[in-house]
Order: sequence, then C-alpha cells, then structure tokens
Amino acid sequence: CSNSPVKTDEKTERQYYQEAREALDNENFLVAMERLRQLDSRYPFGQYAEQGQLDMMYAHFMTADMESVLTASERFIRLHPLHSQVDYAYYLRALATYELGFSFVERYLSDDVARRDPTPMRDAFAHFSELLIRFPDSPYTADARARMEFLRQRLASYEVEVARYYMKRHAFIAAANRCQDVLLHYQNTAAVADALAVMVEAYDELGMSDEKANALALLQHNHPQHPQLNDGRFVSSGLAQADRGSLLNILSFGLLD
Amino acid sequence: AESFQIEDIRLEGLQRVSAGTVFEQLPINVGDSVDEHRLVTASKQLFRSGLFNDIQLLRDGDVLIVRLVELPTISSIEISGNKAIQTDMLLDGLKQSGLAEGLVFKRSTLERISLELERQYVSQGRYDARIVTDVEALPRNRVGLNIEVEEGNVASIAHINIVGNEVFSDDELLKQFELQTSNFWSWYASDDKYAREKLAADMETLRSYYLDRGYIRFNIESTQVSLSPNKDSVYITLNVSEGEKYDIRDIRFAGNLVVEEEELSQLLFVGEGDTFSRRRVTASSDWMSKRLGNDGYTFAKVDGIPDIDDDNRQVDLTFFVEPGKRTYVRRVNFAGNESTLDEVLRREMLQMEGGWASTEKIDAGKARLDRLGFFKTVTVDTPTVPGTDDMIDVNYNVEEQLSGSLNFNVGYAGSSGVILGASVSQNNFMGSGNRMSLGVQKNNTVQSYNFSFFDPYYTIDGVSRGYNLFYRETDYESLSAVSDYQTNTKGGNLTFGYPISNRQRLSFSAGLTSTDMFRGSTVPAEIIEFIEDEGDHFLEYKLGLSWSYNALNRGLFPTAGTEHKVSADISIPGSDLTYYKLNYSANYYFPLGGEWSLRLRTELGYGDGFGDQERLPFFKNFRAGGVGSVRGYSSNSLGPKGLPEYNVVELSQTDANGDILYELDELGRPEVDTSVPTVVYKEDEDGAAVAVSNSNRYKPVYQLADNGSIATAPYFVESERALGGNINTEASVELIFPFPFVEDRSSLRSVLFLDAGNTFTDQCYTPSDSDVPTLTRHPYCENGFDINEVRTAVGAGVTWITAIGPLTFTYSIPLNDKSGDRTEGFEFSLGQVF
Amino acid sequence: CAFPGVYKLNIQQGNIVTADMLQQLEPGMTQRQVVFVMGTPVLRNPFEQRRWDYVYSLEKRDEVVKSYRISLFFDEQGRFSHHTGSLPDEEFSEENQLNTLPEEQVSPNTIEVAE
Amino acid sequence: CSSTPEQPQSSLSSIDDQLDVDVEWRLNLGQQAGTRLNRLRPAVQNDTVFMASADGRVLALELASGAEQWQLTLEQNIIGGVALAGDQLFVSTMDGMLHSISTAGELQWSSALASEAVASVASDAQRVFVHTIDGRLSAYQRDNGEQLWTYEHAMPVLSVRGTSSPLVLEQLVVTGFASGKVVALDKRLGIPRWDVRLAIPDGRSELERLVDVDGTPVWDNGVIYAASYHGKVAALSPRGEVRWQEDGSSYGHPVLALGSLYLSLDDGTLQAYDIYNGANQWTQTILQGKALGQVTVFDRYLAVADDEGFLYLLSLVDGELLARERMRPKPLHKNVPNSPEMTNWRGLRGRDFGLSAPMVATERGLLVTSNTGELLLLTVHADQ
Amino acid sequence: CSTLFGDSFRDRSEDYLTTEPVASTTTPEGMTPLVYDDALAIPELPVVPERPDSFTVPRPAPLDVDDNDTDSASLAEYRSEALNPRLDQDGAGTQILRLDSGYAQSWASVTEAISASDLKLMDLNRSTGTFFLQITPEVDESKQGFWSPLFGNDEPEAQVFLLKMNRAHSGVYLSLLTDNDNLADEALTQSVLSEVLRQLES
Repeated sequence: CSNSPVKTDEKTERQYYQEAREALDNENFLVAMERLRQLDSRYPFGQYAEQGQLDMMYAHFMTADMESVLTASERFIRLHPLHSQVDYAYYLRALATYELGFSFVERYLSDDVARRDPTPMRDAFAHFSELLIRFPDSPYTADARARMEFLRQRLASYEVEVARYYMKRHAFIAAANRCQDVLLHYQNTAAVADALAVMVEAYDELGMSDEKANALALLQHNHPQHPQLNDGRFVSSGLAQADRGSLLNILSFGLLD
Repeated sequence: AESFQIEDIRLEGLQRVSAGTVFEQLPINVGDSVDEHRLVTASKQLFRSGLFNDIQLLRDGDVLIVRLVELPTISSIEISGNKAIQTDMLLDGLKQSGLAEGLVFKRSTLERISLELERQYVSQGRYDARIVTDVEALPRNRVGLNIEVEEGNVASIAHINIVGNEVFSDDELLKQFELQTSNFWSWYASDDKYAREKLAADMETLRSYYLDRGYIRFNIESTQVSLSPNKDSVYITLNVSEGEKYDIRDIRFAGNLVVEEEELSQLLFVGEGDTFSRRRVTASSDWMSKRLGNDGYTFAKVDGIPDIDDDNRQVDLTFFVEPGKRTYVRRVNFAGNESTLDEVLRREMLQMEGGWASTEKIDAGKARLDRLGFFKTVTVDTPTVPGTDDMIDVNYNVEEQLSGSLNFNVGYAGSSGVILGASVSQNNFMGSGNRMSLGVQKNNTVQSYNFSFFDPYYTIDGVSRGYNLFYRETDYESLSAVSDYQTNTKGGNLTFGYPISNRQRLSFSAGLTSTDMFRGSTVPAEIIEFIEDEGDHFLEYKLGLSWSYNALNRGLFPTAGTEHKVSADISIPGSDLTYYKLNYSANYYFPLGGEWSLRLRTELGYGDGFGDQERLPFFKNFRAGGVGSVRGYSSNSLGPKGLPEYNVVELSQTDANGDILYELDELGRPEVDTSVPTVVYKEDEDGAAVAVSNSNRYKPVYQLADNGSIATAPYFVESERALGGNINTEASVELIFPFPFVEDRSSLRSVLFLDAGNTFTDQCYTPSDSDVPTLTRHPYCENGFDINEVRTAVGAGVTWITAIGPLTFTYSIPLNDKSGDRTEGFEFSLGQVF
Repeated sequence: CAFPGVYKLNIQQGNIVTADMLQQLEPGMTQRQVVFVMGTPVLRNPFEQRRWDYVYSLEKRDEVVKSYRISLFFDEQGRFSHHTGSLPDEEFSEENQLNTLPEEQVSPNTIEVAE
Repeated sequence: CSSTPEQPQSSLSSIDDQLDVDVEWRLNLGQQAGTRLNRLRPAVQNDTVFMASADGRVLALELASGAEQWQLTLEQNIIGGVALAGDQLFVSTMDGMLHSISTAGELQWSSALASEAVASVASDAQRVFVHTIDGRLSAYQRDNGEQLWTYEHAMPVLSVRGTSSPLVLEQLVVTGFASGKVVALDKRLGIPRWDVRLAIPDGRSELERLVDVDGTPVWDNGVIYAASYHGKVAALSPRGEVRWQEDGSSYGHPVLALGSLYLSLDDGTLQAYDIYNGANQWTQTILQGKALGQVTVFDRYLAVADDEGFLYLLSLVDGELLARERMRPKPLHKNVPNSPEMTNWRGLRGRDFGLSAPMVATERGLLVTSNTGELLLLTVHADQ
Repeated sequence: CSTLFGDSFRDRSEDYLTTEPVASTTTPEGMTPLVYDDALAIPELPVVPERPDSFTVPRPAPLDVDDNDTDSASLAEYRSEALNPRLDQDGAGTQILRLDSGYAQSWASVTEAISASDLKLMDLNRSTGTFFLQITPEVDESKQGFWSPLFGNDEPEAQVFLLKMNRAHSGVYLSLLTDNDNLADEALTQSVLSEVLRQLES
C-alpha cells in the first residue's frame, strides 16, 4: 500500500514562521504568502498558525487584494475572538472596506463630493466604530477615528448632492427634507453650510418665508464667507432654473425662446 | 509482587498532550511505594482519559518511566469521487456534526463520517450512494482520512399515476407537472429526478388546474411516494376527488373602494355566469390593487372571497377592497452603482421623494433603469419606514454591466509602415451616463480620427444633445489595387432629441460632410457615369429627423416588448448632391416562458435623388448582408451589381439546347486545335457573352456577323462589391434560448435565427451604346422588388459581453444563395450586438 | 414650430388633504390621532416642534397648477388646538400621470382559460 | 495499511449444476414489466393458468402446453393480480378499479378503489379484501363488488414499492403495513383486533426509517409467520402473541417446508429458521450482493430469482446451491400493439431482464414471469 | 475640463488626513435652539487620540515565543509556577477566567479542576485549547409558566459548550463558547467559570 512520501526536510512550525517573516520584512509579499500557506496547511493549529493568519492579512493588503483581506480578517475574528491581536483584524477589515468604497473614478477623477453608491462608506464607518467600541485602547484608533470623520463628511456631501438634483427637478420638499436631515443628523461636516443654502432656496420656492428666514439666519451666523453670501445678501444658485431651456431655445443656441 | 518507592516519574512520547495533564490523571506520586497491581490500575485510569492509544510503565532503578502513544488527530480529510455535491459542501456538513481537521481520531469517528455523508446524498434523492473511508497514518501521530464516494444515481421517477380523475385524463394533467417519468429530454431537463419540493409544487399546479376550471371542491385525498428495493426508481401516486364544476352566480364589491366601482369592474376577468376560475379571480384582485396603487394606496389589498352554494353548484363572489392608508415616499435610495453617478439613476425616476407612492411609477423606474443597458440586474423593494404606517422608502439595487468596448493595435506592415490604431467606446463614460467614442488610426496611407459624444440628459427632462466629428484621409495613389471606388470624408453633425411621451422620442440632426471620391481601376459603368456627371468632390448639408418608440423590457438583451424607429435623412438644396433616405426598423419580443423568447425584426429603407439628382447617389445606396443584416452572406455583398467592365470576346455557335457546336474531323470526333483558348463563349438572351470551359481545346464553330467577320459580344468581369440599391428590405425571426451548461447567463445571449432580405433598385442604369454595343438591358440589375431575389439563411449565434466589447459568433447556412453570391459560414464580429 | 412639446414629468410633492379629513379634526386630539386622520406630514420642519405643515404642490410642464398649505397647531401638552389654511375649491382629482396601464404587464385578454 | 472491504466475491461460476432446468413452454405477454416493477403473478386452478399482462389483457392458458383458452382485454394497464377464488378471478388496474372476471372469461363487475392496488387481493366465501397503497384495507361483496368496510392505517412519508396481500383466516384478515406493523382485523366488521410491530423506524433520514412489511403473512397450523424490511421475522399466535422473533430484514415473506422457515434477506443472504423457536438452521451467503426476489418452495428445492434474470435452486436441507439458470428472454420483434413503453430490447436497461415477480409452484412445473413480459413453465430433474 | 481630471490628479482616499474638522452649527440668539441627533455618531474614547498626519499600513506585532514544551518533562520541575486564578473581563466586557501560569501548567490544572468539579468533560483537545463540556442549563424559575409544573414540559436536554483556553501576553484566559463559536450567555459563563475557579483554589 502507498503511504504518503515523507518530505525529507520536514521543517518545524517555528522555521516556517521565521522564513515567512523574513520575506515580509524585505517586502517580498508573494513568497511570504506562499510560506504562510504552507505553515497553515502543515501546522493548522497553535500560536504560529494564528500569527501567520495575521501576517497573511497584511500581505493581502499590501498586494491590494481587498476581498481576501475581508475574508481573512472575518475568519480570524470568528475563530479567535479573544486573541491578543484581534483588534488588528478588526482594523484591517475596516480599512479594506474603506478602500473598496472608492471606485477608480471616484478616487482619482471626481471632486470632493461623493456621487456614487454610499453603502461601502456606511459599512466602513460601522466597522471602524466596532473597533473603537471593542478596543478603545488599541493603537489603531487614532487613524480609524480620523477616517470616520472623513466618511461622515463624504456621506453628508452625498445627501446635499441629491438635494441639488431635486432642486433642479423642482421637487422642493424632497430637497428641503434631505438638507434638514444633514443639518440635524450630520453636524460637524462642511456639507451643513451648502445644506442651509439649499434650504433657503427650497423654502423660498415653497413659499415658507419664516423657515427661509431661519435657514438664512443660520447660514449668515455660522458661515458668513459662504459663496452664496456676498456681504450678507443671499445669491440664488440658479439651480431651479438650470437645465431648463425649451427645445427651440436650445436649437437656436439660446437666441429664440 | 514486590514494590518500590518512586523517586521520580518521567514521561516519554508526549507530543501534544502536556505533562501536567498526565501527572494529574496518574493516581500515583513521587514518594509512593507501588507494586505491580497498583501500576496496572494507574495505567488503566490514565487510559480512561481518552487521550492515549497505548500506555507502557517501565522501571529504571527507582524512577518510573511512563511511555505513551497519543491518540492521533485528524490532519486532513480528502474526498474523491464526488461530482453532484462539491467537496467543501460535504466538509461543511461534516463540520456541523463535529467532524473536522484537528479532532482526535477515534474508531467511532469513521462510522459517524460515512453516516453523515450518506445523509447528505439521501437529501438529494441519491438513495443508493455508498461511502468508503480509509485511514492513512501520517508522521507525528496524525492521520489522513481518504473518503471515496460512489454517488450512485439520483432515483429517477418510473411512474406517476393519478387515481380518481375522470374529467381530465392522466396525460393532460401530467403535462402540467414539472416532475416527469424518464423521457428523451431527461438528460437536459433532469425532470425525472424526484425532489420533495418539486412534488409539492406539482400538487399545487394540479390543484390550480382544477380550481381554474370551476372544480372548487377539488381535493387531493392522499399521495404515496415509494422506492424500488434497489433504490433507483421512485413511484408516485396521487389519489384525488374531483367534485363538480361550479359557475359564478353574482359578483359584489365591499369595503372602501376609493375609486368608482364602475372603474374597478372594468378590471374584472370574471363575469356572472362564467365558470369559476381561481386564476381569473386572483388576476382581477391583483389588477384592482395595482390600480389603487397607482393612486397612492401602495398597501391596498383586494381579496376575491367565494361563497359556495353546493346544492346548485354555484359561487357568489365578493371582492373585499381594503385601500390601506395613502402612502408617501420618504427616500429613494440606490445601491450597487459603484461607478455610475447617482444622478444618472435618479433622473430616470418618475417617482419623486416627498410625493405619494405610485406602484406604477416605481415599477416604471425599474423598467427605465433596465432600459439604460448599463445594469445586469435591477431590483426594487419598498420597505415601510419604521415608526410610520404610511411612509415607505424605495430602494433600487443594481448590478453594473460592462457597457462599451476598448481596443488598441500597434504594428508595422511593409506597405503602410508603422500602424497605430486605438478605439474606445463607452456607453456610460466614467459613469456619467454619456456615450463617448474615440477612434484613431494612423499609418503612412491612412489617417482617420472620429470622435462622438452623446449626452442623453442635456436638460433635466431628457432633451439629449450629441455631436460627432470624423476625418478620414487615405492616400489612394500609393495603394496598388483599389476595388470599385473609395472615398475620403471629413465633417461632423449635431443631434438633438427629446421625449414626447414616456416611451416615444423625437430627434433632429444637422450636419456637414465633404467627400472626395477615387475611382478604382476596374469600375462599373454606373460609377464612371456618376463621376463624369457629378465630379469627384461633394459637399453636403444634411438634415435628419427620427421618431422612436421603445417599450422593451430591458436595454441589454431584451426579452419582451416592442421598439419602432422611423428616420429620414435629407441632403438639402445647396448641397452638391440632393437626395433623401427613409428608414423604418422594428423589433417585437414575445416571452415564451422560462428564459425562452421569440424576436421578430424588420428593416425597410427607400432613397431617391431630387432636384438635379434623378437617382440616389450610388455611394449612398443601401447594402445588405453580414451580421446585423442578412447573416450567412458576406457583409455588403447582396443587392444589385454595377454594370461591370467587359472585354469583347468572339462568339461560337450553339445547338438547339445551348451547347457549343465544335468542328468535327472525318470520324465525327471534335477536332482538337492547340491554339484554341480553354474558354469559349456563347451569347445569352441579353446579348452578353457567357463563358463555357473548353479544357481539351476543341475547335468551336464561330458565329459569323453579317459582315462576314466573327461575331463579338461583351463578356463582363464580375465586380467585387455589390453596388446596392435604393430599396432595402430585411426581416429575421430569432428564437432566444438559455445557453445550456452555463450558470451565469446574464452576459450571454444565444439565438437560433432565420434571416431574409436584400436590397433592390427601381433606378437601374440603362447602358448607353457607348458603353456596350450590343447590350439591350443591364444584365445584373432588374428594376423593382423581386421576391425570389430575397436571400434567406438560418443559423445560430452567441453574443458574449466582455470588457473589450460584445463578441458575436454566428454560424449560418444560406438557404437560397445563387451563383455569384459570396456566403459566410462562420462569422465573428466585435462590437456588434445583433 | 409644429413639433409636439417636450414631454415633461408632473412633479407632485407633499400630502393630499381632503375636506372630510379636516372635518374629523377636533381640538384635544393626541398627535397619534391626528396622524391617523391626516397621515404623516411629509415635509419635516427642523425649526418648529409644535406646528405641522401639510404642504401640497403639483407642477405640470414647469408650472405649479395646484398647491395649498394646511398648518396644524399643538399646545404645550402636544394636544391639537386648531389649523389654518384652506383647500382649493374643486374636488381633488389627482389624475394619473400615465393614464394608461403599462402595456407590458399581462393585459386581461391574454389570460386564456382552457374550456 | 488498510484495504477497502471488497464485495464478497461469490464463487458462483465454479459450481457445477447438479440439476437440469428445462423450459416446457414460454409465452410472451407482450408488455415489458421491467420499469413498472409489476408483480403480476399467475393463478392456477386444476389444469388452467390464469395470467394478466401489464398492458391490460387477462388470459386463460392450458397449464400443460400453454395453449390459450380465452382472452379478455380491459382498457387500462393491470397492476395487481391475478387472484383466484372459486370461479372468480380478480385483477386491479392503474385507474384504481377492481375487476371480477369469471373463470370462463366474462367480466362480472368492476368497482372503484380508493387508490392503486399493487398486491393481489384475497377473499373468502362472501368477501374480497383489497390492500391499496394508501394504507387502506377494504372489503367488498364478492358477488357485486359493493364496498362493505374500510380500515385506514397511517402511512410513513416514504415506503418501499409493493404492498402485502391480506391473509384471510376464519374470523381475521391479517396484513402487513408500511409502518412495520402486522395488523389483524375482524373480517366482518373491519375493526382491528391486535397488531404487532416487527420493526422500529430509527435514523434521521426517510431512507433510514423504511420499515415496510410487504410480504404476505403465511399461515401454518395455527401460527402466522411474517417478516419486515429493516426488522424481524416472527411467528405470531392467532391472538397476536409473539412466539419467537429473530433478525431477518426482507422485502418478501417467509415460506414453509420440511418444518423450517425460509427467507431471502435484503442483502442477498438466504436463511432457514426452525419454525418452533426460530433457531438458525442454515445461512447461505453465496448470493450476497444479488437483488433477490421472493423465495418459493418448488418440488424438493428452494427457488429464488434475481434482477439480472438468474434462477437459483437450492437444497432445502442445507442451502447448498444446486443450479443456476439464466432465463434468456426470447427476442421480441420491435413494437407490440397498444403498449406505450418502448419494447425493443436494446432500449431496456440491464435490470429489465430480471425476474422480480413472485413464482408459482404447480405439479407440472414452476411458473415464472420475467420482467420482459414472458410467462415460462419450468421443470427440473436431476442431472443424469 | 474639470469632470475629466478633477482639480488635481490625486488619491482622494488619502484626503482624510487633511480635512479640517468643522464646528457645530450654533443658533443666533432669539431663535429656538435646534435638537441634533447624530446619524453617524463616533464612539467616545477615554482619551481622544490626536489626528495622525500620515499613514503607513501597520504590521501585526511579532509573536513572543513562550517556553517550548519539549517531548518529556519531569514532575519535579513542573510543580513550580503559581496559578493566581481570578475572574476578569476582556476588552468587550465578556466574562473570562485569567491565570498567570504558562500554557502547560494552566492546561494541566484546569483539566484537573474540571474533572474534580461536577461539570461533565466530554472531550478535550490541548492543541486547540478546548474542553468540550456537556451542561444541562437548569430551567430558571421565573420563566416557568403556571401550567408547566402540571404538564411538565420535557426537561431541557443537555447542550455541548466549549471552554476555550487562549494565550494572553502573560499567562492565559478561559472563555465559554457555544458549539458554533459564539459566546455563551452571561449567567451560564459566570456559573461555569466560578465553579472552575473554586476547584482551582481548593
């Protein structure tokens, strides 16, 4: 009967782990990942295997394979919920989700407003906050917290972007509702100022003068240098009239109407 | 037995179990005096810990040595021979019952494993599966388990019998079933494989079949499922009682109708006196609740409740209408649009945030997103906003689809030097919803650039604006052979379009094109005359108008709905050439159930010159053939041919049935003359020469003209390309079917097709004497539409949407191709979706 | 010019309020009872806790053809006290934007019944 | 290292037949029974054999020569029969009808059953008892087919194809059910007198919980013998007390001869028990792995057949395998009238040459029906 | 054109390092103050960490290799380390039992403690640090309905729980999990861990 050929140079757990760390040290990620895989298959249990799994996450992240970072970190959190370094897994999971939130176009080519699917950003925010709740004294909370603030800014800018569309569309209640959500629920974001400006115009279109006055007062009080205020007087953005020309007007390049 | 006092205890052979555990389990300690008997009981207790395979107690002076062999742990589980269930599915099943790598291996483990695996196969109806596991020792006290699976086959259905049915025969009822006895199609549909859920579904179909035909008291008394002893065939018996057929007596409405009763009763599919039908009752209730939904009552519920009078077998129907509260939309959310802008989706919405919710507008939103062609799948759900009972959110979830093509080529060819070519076209450029395409080609003989941009939402209401510019400069002098004619074109146009209803659009275009024409070496007479009359440089000011109606259910790979397009292009007076071209195209898709559907396509065109052009300029002719037109024929090869070059040949005489007459030697055999050419000619009814092969060089009897010399006639050299014509007729029928053996078919479309079509002309060029002396009429061109000139072909085609664009493979068999037609069997094209 | 106008969406915003809804309002009602009668106000107002605005507008071809604003006032205990604003006279008939039912759904006559 | 346990290689080929089996006559009934697994069995009275064909014909043949005396065609496929009582024949058809035919070939009456009746019916002077596959045992008037009473037994979700024919005694009618129980009912009133459980369903999947008693209980001077699948073979008193029970999982029922009880088990083993205390007299494992049908005592031998078309004859005394004969079907021309199934041999699957229907021993020989729809009369004599 | 290349070609996901915080909106006097409730609240930290000005992907801390348990060990040297067992809570507030002794010593003493206690040890696996305990959660009185003593619903059948021993920086800690890897409920963990603790101290 055939028994499996016993490999002559049967390395110990420690040797596999050392070689993997060496490869990681000199940034040789593919070799490191191969060695970590061998460690995991020969010695699937014990402290070396667990440490190997953490290093594997790092290697996946450095080779920009975010999907694998997600699966590896979620598996680690499930198998070793109380491991001394499990906060690293929580942090890397959140980082990978954050990176997935930026498509190529959004990352390099568009301006500072989030204009596409907000779901990955909300997931990243939830993952970061789980890290902060579970491991307040983890070394990664500083970076996590800064990213959370940035995600709030972008999600708030997304809401105002939608409100601007509804202003063009003349759905003024929709625009007003979206903006006052930003005012009440997304405080401390740059988008609040633009939200107030849109509220002023929306309430104006709806003929709700005292709401318009309140919004304008808030804008003047908190953001005097807002582009739509020149020395206190409100300048309409023209959103409600944008994209409206009649066909004839367009055909005649704006001459006839 | 003599005893001794223990000075120390040493353990040997430990690998994973810790010394501490052994010391704790060992009921003896340093300093005890032990004898044989006590040692035996000690090792027995240690054995009970279940950690060790073998324990030996030895003595080295007064030191007790305990030599242990630990129970092995499982280090690997290999499964082979499984096809129906994936290996990791089987491993998960094992894990759930605590059998996984890392576990201590005991005898019972083996038996538990095969039981668990058999159970997984039984759940799939493979009752005769057999599992054989064997254990392989591995170094460092580990074991590897090799599990061999003999899956057997899924019990197939040998017999389905319905007992107690008189009104409908077994065959008629069993036709509706998903489960079938083994039949010819079973290898493809595997419909003869028993599954409990399928039987439950079939019983429901059976019940509906009766209830939809008036048998309201129908009941399935009992069902039996039994298995043959060798466990590979299943026997199903359904015992039913049909009851009587009931008619509807009267129909009433109850509850708060919100809408006029008269309007609701319009949506009834059941009438008083009709036979009761549950499907028609349900359909009526669905339509009524949809009607209420269109007025903002999204949570409306309408139930048709029958009140059965068994004696005279009649049913009174009452439709209870519960409008629920008028519902409003709080937020419209989009997810899955990783690269498409939020506004590109939101501008397709008819349902506004902050307005009352209309089911129809919400569904129309989904249809319009589908129609964009950017998304593989679009789903919508309307959860209620927590804390309210009349507010909903509308969540659209999309899965993006590659919608464009991208290719580069860089090369070097002797004649044209360095070749550089790039073309990129994106229907959803950077997720902006705008269509953009850019094509550049550059080598020593050809430079061509074209750029087009189309913004479907130049205004918020969907007035679209697009422009394209093109420049093509080919240095024809350097080319050796130029067939027929070539053109260099430069120019551009501007188009505007706008919706005139939810599904119809009008669009206008204005453009300027300047064309330079180059004559090829051998060129039909039409071209020669055209260039002589019109010159070879034309400037055209063109206007276009088109109307389109699009009610397809999806932009990409539609399976239902219709689409019509009518367009007219005019080259207005003041241009060098004044002509117009009209075009009508239509598509009908009929869903056939499942993923099958039928498509009818037609394309008709007519063009003509006006002003000082009495015929459509030849290079503006319609041409047919190839993918997107009539498959099976090379592209642009169908339709009338130009009057080709000719050379004058000597004619030979022919006998009554048209064979060549040859000079005969004295023995009556045809005389051989090596100086005679291998091809001789005879005259056809039009006065043109027809070639006849004469390989063994017989000497023909020449035909003499009245002046005594040998008669001559023009013999035409067939031209490469068809000239086309000013009438275009095309039609095709396609059966769309799910591509077999492939799981994710969302980016695949496979069809069987029958194409028919051709181009015709009603402006045949009449050869003048200067062209061809003896010719009375144009040999290759008949005026007007001629049904038996329509070419047909059948075949199959597959389109696969990839990152570099839609790849289309078609294989076609021309049915009635005539001699001289250039046909294609296998065709491949990039960027063309048929 | 003779071409048909650009097809513009009807933009409808806000709550539909009918005369009999207003009749059912009585001072002293709790907020929950008011919501049962009037429905939830669509326009949320960050500045006003004790006034609910039922605003309605319908815009056709870029022009508001119908709008009204009914404001409901509550006292300190959150009980309904009175309302202001009035409905336009003609009975409200919100005709449907797409007056035909979309064809692609199964139309009645396609449901055949095997006799 | 371990070798996987092989199928027990039965050294079948090595035995030399000590008996010769001759075919007296063979008649093709034209309907291939294979996939439908019909267990139509002939009934013999003096010198006539009454047989039914799956495609709906009832025939009377002369036992000695197989010559046809009369033939009656019913419009429906026959799935149960032929039962004989006095001058009445009983068959049941696919549409759930029971038909009574006189031994002279006229149809007397037909009456509707609750469901399919796969097993042949049993009868006494006044009544005929039918066990349908939905777990019901019903009694009908013998002369006009009117229903007298019906007893309903709870059925498991999955059962083995085939039901037990009732055993009729003076006061009781005893039947096995798919629940693993043998139930005795009062013949006149249809109320259960006693029941005995022969097998306990255990295990998680429907398959592991199969416990059918599909064989007809056997009566021999005051004792009832029955066997169940995944359960026991037992001897019961007329009052339902268990005299003895032993392990013996079988799809069929035991047969008695020479003071012993013979049973073919589901794994192909053949076993003989002492009828008084169930002690094991002999066990024959040479046919293990074969799918054996119902054992029959014929002449001085124990006859059993398998689903590959082999007939085996064993010694009743010690179970020695005396003969092994392959029942090669006579090729039939391509298509046979009014039979919906394909009948050319190439299209059939291997198993369809099998002999799954029970065999009937007569003084002139052994009547065997093959899955290919052939009826054969076999005789056996010692090899000179 | 701005849509094509945006104001500058950079990786916007790094912008979080440079975005300034924004103050909350304050209401001018005379206007009723607004009531904010944050949709995306950032959990408070005991000390608010100061914002990083750069980012490099962190690496997991290296493994501190503890003593290597060789094949054979002698009883004498095994006795030495002190256990100091005590109940504690981990970062997420889950109940754990902490021991200061090394893995080998702790594993041995916990095994001994369990076999001395009334907890039923089904199986153990030192390499995964798991004790498989069979515990019958006794029905707590409050949920008992009025009728149940009369009809006596069948007593709750036993379940398998995993007592997991994990390595910590110094020593080990034990936690109680259900059989599919999520934490057992509070009360049950409390009772099991204190039982093991009581045995360890005796």
